[in-house]
Amino acid sequence: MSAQHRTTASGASRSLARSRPRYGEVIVKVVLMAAALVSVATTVGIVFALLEPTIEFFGEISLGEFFGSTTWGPLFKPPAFGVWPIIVATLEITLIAIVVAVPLGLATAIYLSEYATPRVRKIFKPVLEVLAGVPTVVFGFFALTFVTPLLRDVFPFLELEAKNGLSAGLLVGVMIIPIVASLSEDSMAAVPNGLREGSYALGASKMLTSVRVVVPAAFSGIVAAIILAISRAAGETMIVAIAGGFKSVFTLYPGDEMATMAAFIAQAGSGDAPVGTIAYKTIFAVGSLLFIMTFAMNYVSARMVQKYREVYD
Amino acid sequence: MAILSTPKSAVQLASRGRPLKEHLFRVALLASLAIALIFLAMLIVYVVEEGWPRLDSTLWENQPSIRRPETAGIQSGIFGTLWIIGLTALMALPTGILAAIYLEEYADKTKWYNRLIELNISNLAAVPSIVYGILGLGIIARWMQFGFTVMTGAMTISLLVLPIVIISAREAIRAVPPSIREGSLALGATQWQTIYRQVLPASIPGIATGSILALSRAIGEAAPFLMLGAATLVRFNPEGVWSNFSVLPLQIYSFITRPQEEFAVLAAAAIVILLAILLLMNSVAIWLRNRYQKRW
Amino acid sequence: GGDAKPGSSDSTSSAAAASGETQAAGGQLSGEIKVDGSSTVAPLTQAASELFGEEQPQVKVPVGTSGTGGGFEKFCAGETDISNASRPIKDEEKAACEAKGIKFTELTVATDALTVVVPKENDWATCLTTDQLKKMWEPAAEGKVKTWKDVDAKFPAEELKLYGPGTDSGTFDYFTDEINGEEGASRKDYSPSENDNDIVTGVAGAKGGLGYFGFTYFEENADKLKAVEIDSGSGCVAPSVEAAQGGKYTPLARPLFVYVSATAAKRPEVGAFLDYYAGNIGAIAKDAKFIPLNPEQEAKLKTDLTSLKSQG
Amino acid sequence: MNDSRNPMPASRTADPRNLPASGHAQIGVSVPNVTVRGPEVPRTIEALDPVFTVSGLSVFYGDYEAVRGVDMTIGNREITAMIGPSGCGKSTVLRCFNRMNDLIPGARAAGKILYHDEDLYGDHVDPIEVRRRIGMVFQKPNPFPKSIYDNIAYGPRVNGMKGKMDDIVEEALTKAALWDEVKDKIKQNALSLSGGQQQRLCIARAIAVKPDVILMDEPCSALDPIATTKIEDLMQELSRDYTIVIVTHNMQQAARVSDRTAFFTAEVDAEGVRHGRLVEFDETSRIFTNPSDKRTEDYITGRFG
Amino acid sequence: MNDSRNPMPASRTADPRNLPASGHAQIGVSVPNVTVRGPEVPRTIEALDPVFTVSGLSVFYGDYEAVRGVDMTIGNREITAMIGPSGCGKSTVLRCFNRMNDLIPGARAAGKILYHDEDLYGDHVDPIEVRRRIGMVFQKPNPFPKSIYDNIAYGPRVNGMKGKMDDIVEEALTKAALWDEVKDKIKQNALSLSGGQQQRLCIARAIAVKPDVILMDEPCSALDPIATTKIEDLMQELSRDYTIVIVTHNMQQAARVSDRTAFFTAEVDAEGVRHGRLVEFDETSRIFTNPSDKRTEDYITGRFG
Ligand SMILES: Nc1ncnc2c1ncn2[C@@H]1O[C@H](COP(=O)(O)OP(=O)(O)OP(=O)(O)O)[C@@H](O)[C@H]1O
Ligand SMILES: Nc1ncnc2c1ncn2[C@@H]1O[C@H](COP(=O)(O)OP(=O)(O)OP(=O)(O)O)[C@@H](O)[C@H]1O
Ligand SMILES: [Mg+2]
Ligand SMILES: [Mg+2]
Ligand SMILES: O=P([O-])([O-])[O-]
Repeated sequence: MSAQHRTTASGASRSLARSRPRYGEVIVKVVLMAAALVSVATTVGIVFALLEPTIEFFGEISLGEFFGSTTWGPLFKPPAFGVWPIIVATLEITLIAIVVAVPLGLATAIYLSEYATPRVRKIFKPVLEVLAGVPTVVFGFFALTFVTPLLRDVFPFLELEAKNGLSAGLLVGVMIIPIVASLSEDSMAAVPNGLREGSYALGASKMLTSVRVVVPAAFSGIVAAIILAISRAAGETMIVAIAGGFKSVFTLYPGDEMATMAAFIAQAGSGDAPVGTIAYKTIFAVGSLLFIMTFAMNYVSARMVQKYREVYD
Repeated sequence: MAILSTPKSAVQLASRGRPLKEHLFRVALLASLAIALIFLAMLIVYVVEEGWPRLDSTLWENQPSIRRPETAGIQSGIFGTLWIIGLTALMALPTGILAAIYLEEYADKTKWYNRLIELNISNLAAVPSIVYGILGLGIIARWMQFGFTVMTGAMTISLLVLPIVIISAREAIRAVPPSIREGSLALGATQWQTIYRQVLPASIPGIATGSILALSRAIGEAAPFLMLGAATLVRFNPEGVWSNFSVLPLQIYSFITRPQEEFAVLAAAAIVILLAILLLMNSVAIWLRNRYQKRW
Repeated sequence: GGDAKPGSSDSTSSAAAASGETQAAGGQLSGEIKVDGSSTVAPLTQAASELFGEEQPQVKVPVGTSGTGGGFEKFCAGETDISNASRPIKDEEKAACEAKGIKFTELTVATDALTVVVPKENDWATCLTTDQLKKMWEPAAEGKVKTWKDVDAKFPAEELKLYGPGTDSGTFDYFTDEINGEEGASRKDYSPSENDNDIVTGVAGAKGGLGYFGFTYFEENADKLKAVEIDSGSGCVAPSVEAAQGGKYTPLARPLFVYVSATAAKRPEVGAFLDYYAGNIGAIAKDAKFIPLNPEQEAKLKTDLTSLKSQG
Repeated sequence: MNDSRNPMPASRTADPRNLPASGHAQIGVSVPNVTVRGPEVPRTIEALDPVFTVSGLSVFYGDYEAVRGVDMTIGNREITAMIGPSGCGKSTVLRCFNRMNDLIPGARAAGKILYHDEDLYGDHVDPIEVRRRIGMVFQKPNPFPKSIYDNIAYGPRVNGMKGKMDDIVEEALTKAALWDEVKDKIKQNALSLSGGQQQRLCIARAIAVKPDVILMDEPCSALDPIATTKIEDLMQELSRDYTIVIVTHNMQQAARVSDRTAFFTAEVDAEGVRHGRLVEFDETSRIFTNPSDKRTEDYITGRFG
Repeated sequence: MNDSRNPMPASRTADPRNLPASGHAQIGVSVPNVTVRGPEVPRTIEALDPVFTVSGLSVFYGDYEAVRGVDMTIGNREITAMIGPSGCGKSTVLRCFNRMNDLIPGARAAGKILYHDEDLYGDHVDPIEVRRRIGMVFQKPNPFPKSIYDNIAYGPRVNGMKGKMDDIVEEALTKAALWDEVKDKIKQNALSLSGGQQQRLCIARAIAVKPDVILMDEPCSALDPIATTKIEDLMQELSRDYTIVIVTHNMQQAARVSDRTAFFTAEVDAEGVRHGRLVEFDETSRIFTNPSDKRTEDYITGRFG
């Protein structure tokens, strides 16, 4: 066998050209690429679904009216199209959520990445995953039937309404803790050990190493985590629909009932807005706004990550 | 500066009273983790306590009822959810895994269209689920005229979880060391042979774990169904993909909006079932991960 | 129905149509009857379907609760067979149905008394005039009428907290039409909810609270709330079954409807369901805790149904 | 060429330790003789029966020219060693020989590599076919997470062979001097083998597809001395049938096993960019006894790297 | 001790190339003299003024005894080199000197290390304080992703210093022979420096906390020859003020820079488990000219590793 093999391999060798055609490889690549393009098609679909009614909407309602007034009530008569109340409510609830989730999530991430032993980590990470998997209707139910009554009992002076931005925001915050924690932890875990060792070798304690070396080095990943959490919070629907309410009045007080953009879409979209009416188009206009906001945040996040990512190798 | 100029001999290596601050920091970190966990525990205790009176077999044997909330069940919701999850698994998982293979193994990152696909996926992962509801309503239900059926729901949810499936499958594929690929390619294997015979088998546990977690997200979704206007009072189980249906989260939402106290109890009991399904799925995922976690 | 989607003519319903014919009782029917629309009326239709299901377990009746308007939208797109409504169909909705070639019949199935509620501790508002209600609810009140004193100088300066159904509800349409003079015209700074339970908790939890919803919900929560008598010019009338049936509770007594597609009504299972609905309307209303039709209304329901079924 | 480099090597020759004045004794270190493998009958490059003829090879990663202008010839059934400090492009050049660099996005080779008489980078050439002919063994043993048997059978299988291949497995393992150690546990997972065994398994795996050439990139650097000796012995054995190119950071290893040695180093160009260059390519005995370039001498005597 | 090892080294001596018969010439490789740094006035171990006195040190990772029974003494303001093949425990021992191993879960040291006269592993000892006194420089330069200034200022800051520390920064950078190169871009990110500059920055960072000892784990192995020379020069300079312990895989480097050399290797015990052992510890000149152990000789002459 060896002899035969040698004759083919040495000296005048066989051609290195393809010995048999490989159409399969091409087909596979095409199929795989097609699968990847489904996600592009999804975006196109979303844009397509949003675009036409949105354009029609702005044909009837000027941008000036949309962004220039603070009365919202497209389903009332006379309708009002000043979008600020629901934008402000969205921002308020998102802010409350972030105030809850960023410290807790970041601290959790630092604990898991820097302090916990592998065994502890192995126990707690799945628990965080469970928290991440709790359906938002459940959080909504809990907010409405447990948290709000509790807060009303404990802090009567807050004058919380039966539905209010505070409870909804708190629960949205709890919902996004796992996002902040787990993505931040990933990026902290990616910080090269050499940096930690460098810090310890200078006599830094664990706390200082975590706070002054690991967190800054993982900064871009942490920012990305927070931005993703913000867009989740801003788009969250069920919690705010159940516990935040639908009252679309401009308010800065989180104890009031307030409707976010997502809540408005859910309310109007699940009810009567006959196709073609301005009310129906409003759903899509608000949907576009929400989509553009998440898109913009994601873009900013991608840029930040690109800009601040440290390349260690 | 004084502390920095200690003599070099006759040293003293005892600590300088740092531990208290260190300790407090550690406690604060643990407390943060604990808050999230206590919260989860409180939530579970609360819904179990609330739903306790209804946690019996009538819950899954009976259909929802307006007339008799005290014996109403959630069977149609359980089956609807199972249908949606099953179809979503059939549609989203293969698509997501194939897309992940493309992005990890084939896509040349220097090409603009591949970067676009990547950016697009990370963007889709952040798009609110209610917007997917708009997509489902506008494109699938109305434009494609699939109506308000299991198929429409499953397709909408598939698109919603697709980015999550892709992202987690990519991670699993990336965890296969490049040396395995190089070893295969250096033997004259084609790229697809390398993927099919080496990369995929090695990454299947990771992909499965990620997929289960993605599906467990799908189970809890209610907002897109709200947009799709799925019927809430459905007293039969779906019989096919063109059947009308309801899902557990939506039923829970509708129970919450009923005036009678019995419905609140029913909602809590249904939540317990939903959480139980999710816990089960999470456990399987964790078991898979621990069992097959490879260390090269 | 104007079948648009590939799945709607599913095998079960067409098989039933072929075999079924007119056996109302006796023979087993199957198929799916799609219902959507008013959340107020939904419990009634749902109760009907649950009771009907005891006779015809193979017939499926999914009942959606998209609100009256949302229901008509689907109904006129041919997506549903029956639409629940807590107000009559509007002209533009009719036009939409016509455009799709959908013929329908309106059936009045129950009566409701829109009930204005205040918390038990409210000891000043026992009876309100329709003008006082308008003063609270009209668009012009927004941001101006903030306390009860702003409504009437005799009332205390308690903060007025308003709760009501959302804009996609037929109840809202009816109330705004009757009280404020134009459908949909309402102040916006109240707490809207499709969930009547929210209105109950909201009103019960605020001393200056006021809200309105269907009579049924009031009866369910009579221990927490007080119903306000309404004076539309001929004295104070409390909401009650008798007052509503007898036409004394004006202007807030209202009929509740189901709209049936003519094409769908020809399907045996739909026909059987409607027969059952009309034939047992008293029992169904009682079961669902609705105000039953009075005898004349009940008779009209039956004639309407007969003429629907005899249509070409 | 020397201009672009820091003058260090020159100044070192003048004053071996360029240190602040503190008493350092010059102590002669006697290094015992090192066995150098010479070709049985020394052949001139021209008489080599070349397997690879490299001319003007430059390799780019994106815009970065990692290796510049390499000319060398790999003789049939010889062992050619490539040595040089870290980052000088040894691996990069090696991976051109079986077009493994194709797999790195942005990597690109300019110049010419003839394999026998065929242009390795010619249009009609199928890199997969190339890799089947020209096997490779890596620095870190990389057995597949499968049984020993399946590891060996993998190559033939992906090349279209079907069915049982017990003979091929036994032959390859025997050639790789591993058969006796594993014949009783051939179905066991390859990851359970020791590092040295894993590396021999990888060599067996490469042999099983009956290649013409075997490329090895620091195949012993992750191994202990005993395993290293085994692999070195194996290389000698294999060089009867195969052409072998080996990258190593261990000069003694190059001296021990190779017929011919290529010494690479990194040069800094006018813009401060480092490029790998081939400094000297000659018979191993010459390189280690009488290098013609100062840098080669500095390197093999441990002055840097 | 020799029994537990594979007999390879012995057989090698008998027959240097244990190969199938094929003509290999023994070619003497003349290695030019290597400068070996000897202590100005050679001191006996007893007269060392020891900074560390190690006795019976064994280090465990979990159940695995990575290093077994090491005794050695590190003299004040001397440079001590630790050499040996990969995996023999050099880094492990080095990291015991400033208790960096405490940070590895499951790592545990048995035996005794006296630092001056204090037990380094004593109960009252605060490892953070230890690390402040005993600085460390790593194989891969690991500057923090901050400005050059902040990198240097980090150590003093975490040790409680407040305010500006321009003087400290300048002094440390000057001592590390980096000041001239970076003084104009002191606020620039440290990651923008070249590898050699980064390593000197890491040394400057270690100096800035005014340590007593500097431990270096293969500080030059990621660097090019020019940067290596600079670091070696710097070490010589620093050894006037500091005690330095360096791990290196480059024997010539050990020979060039150190006063005393410890040679480690891995031994396989009866159960087949490898343990790092200290084979020989002596003045560098002795180790390189007249080693007393056969394995040391084999190693420094390139027979393995
Ligand atoms: N994939 C890559 N992309 C970009 N640059 C690369 C890549 N691989 C190697 N390089 C660069 O090319 C140069 C040569 O690298 P190469 O790995 O060939 O060196 P080497 O001589 O094998 O070094 P070593 O002894 O460390 O293995 C180095 O500067 C390296 O940084
Ligand atoms: N964190 C760890 N956990 C378990 N084992 C370890 C760990 N670090 C090192 N070892 C093992 O301890 C032994 C000694 O390792 P060490 O890193 O000290 O060797 P070394 O001489 O520094 O080698 P090199 O020259 O490769 O750096 C090796 O067998 C290694 O696998
Ligand atoms: Mg290399
Ligand atoms: Mg080491
Ligand atoms: O659900 P509604 O009856 O209020 O339309």
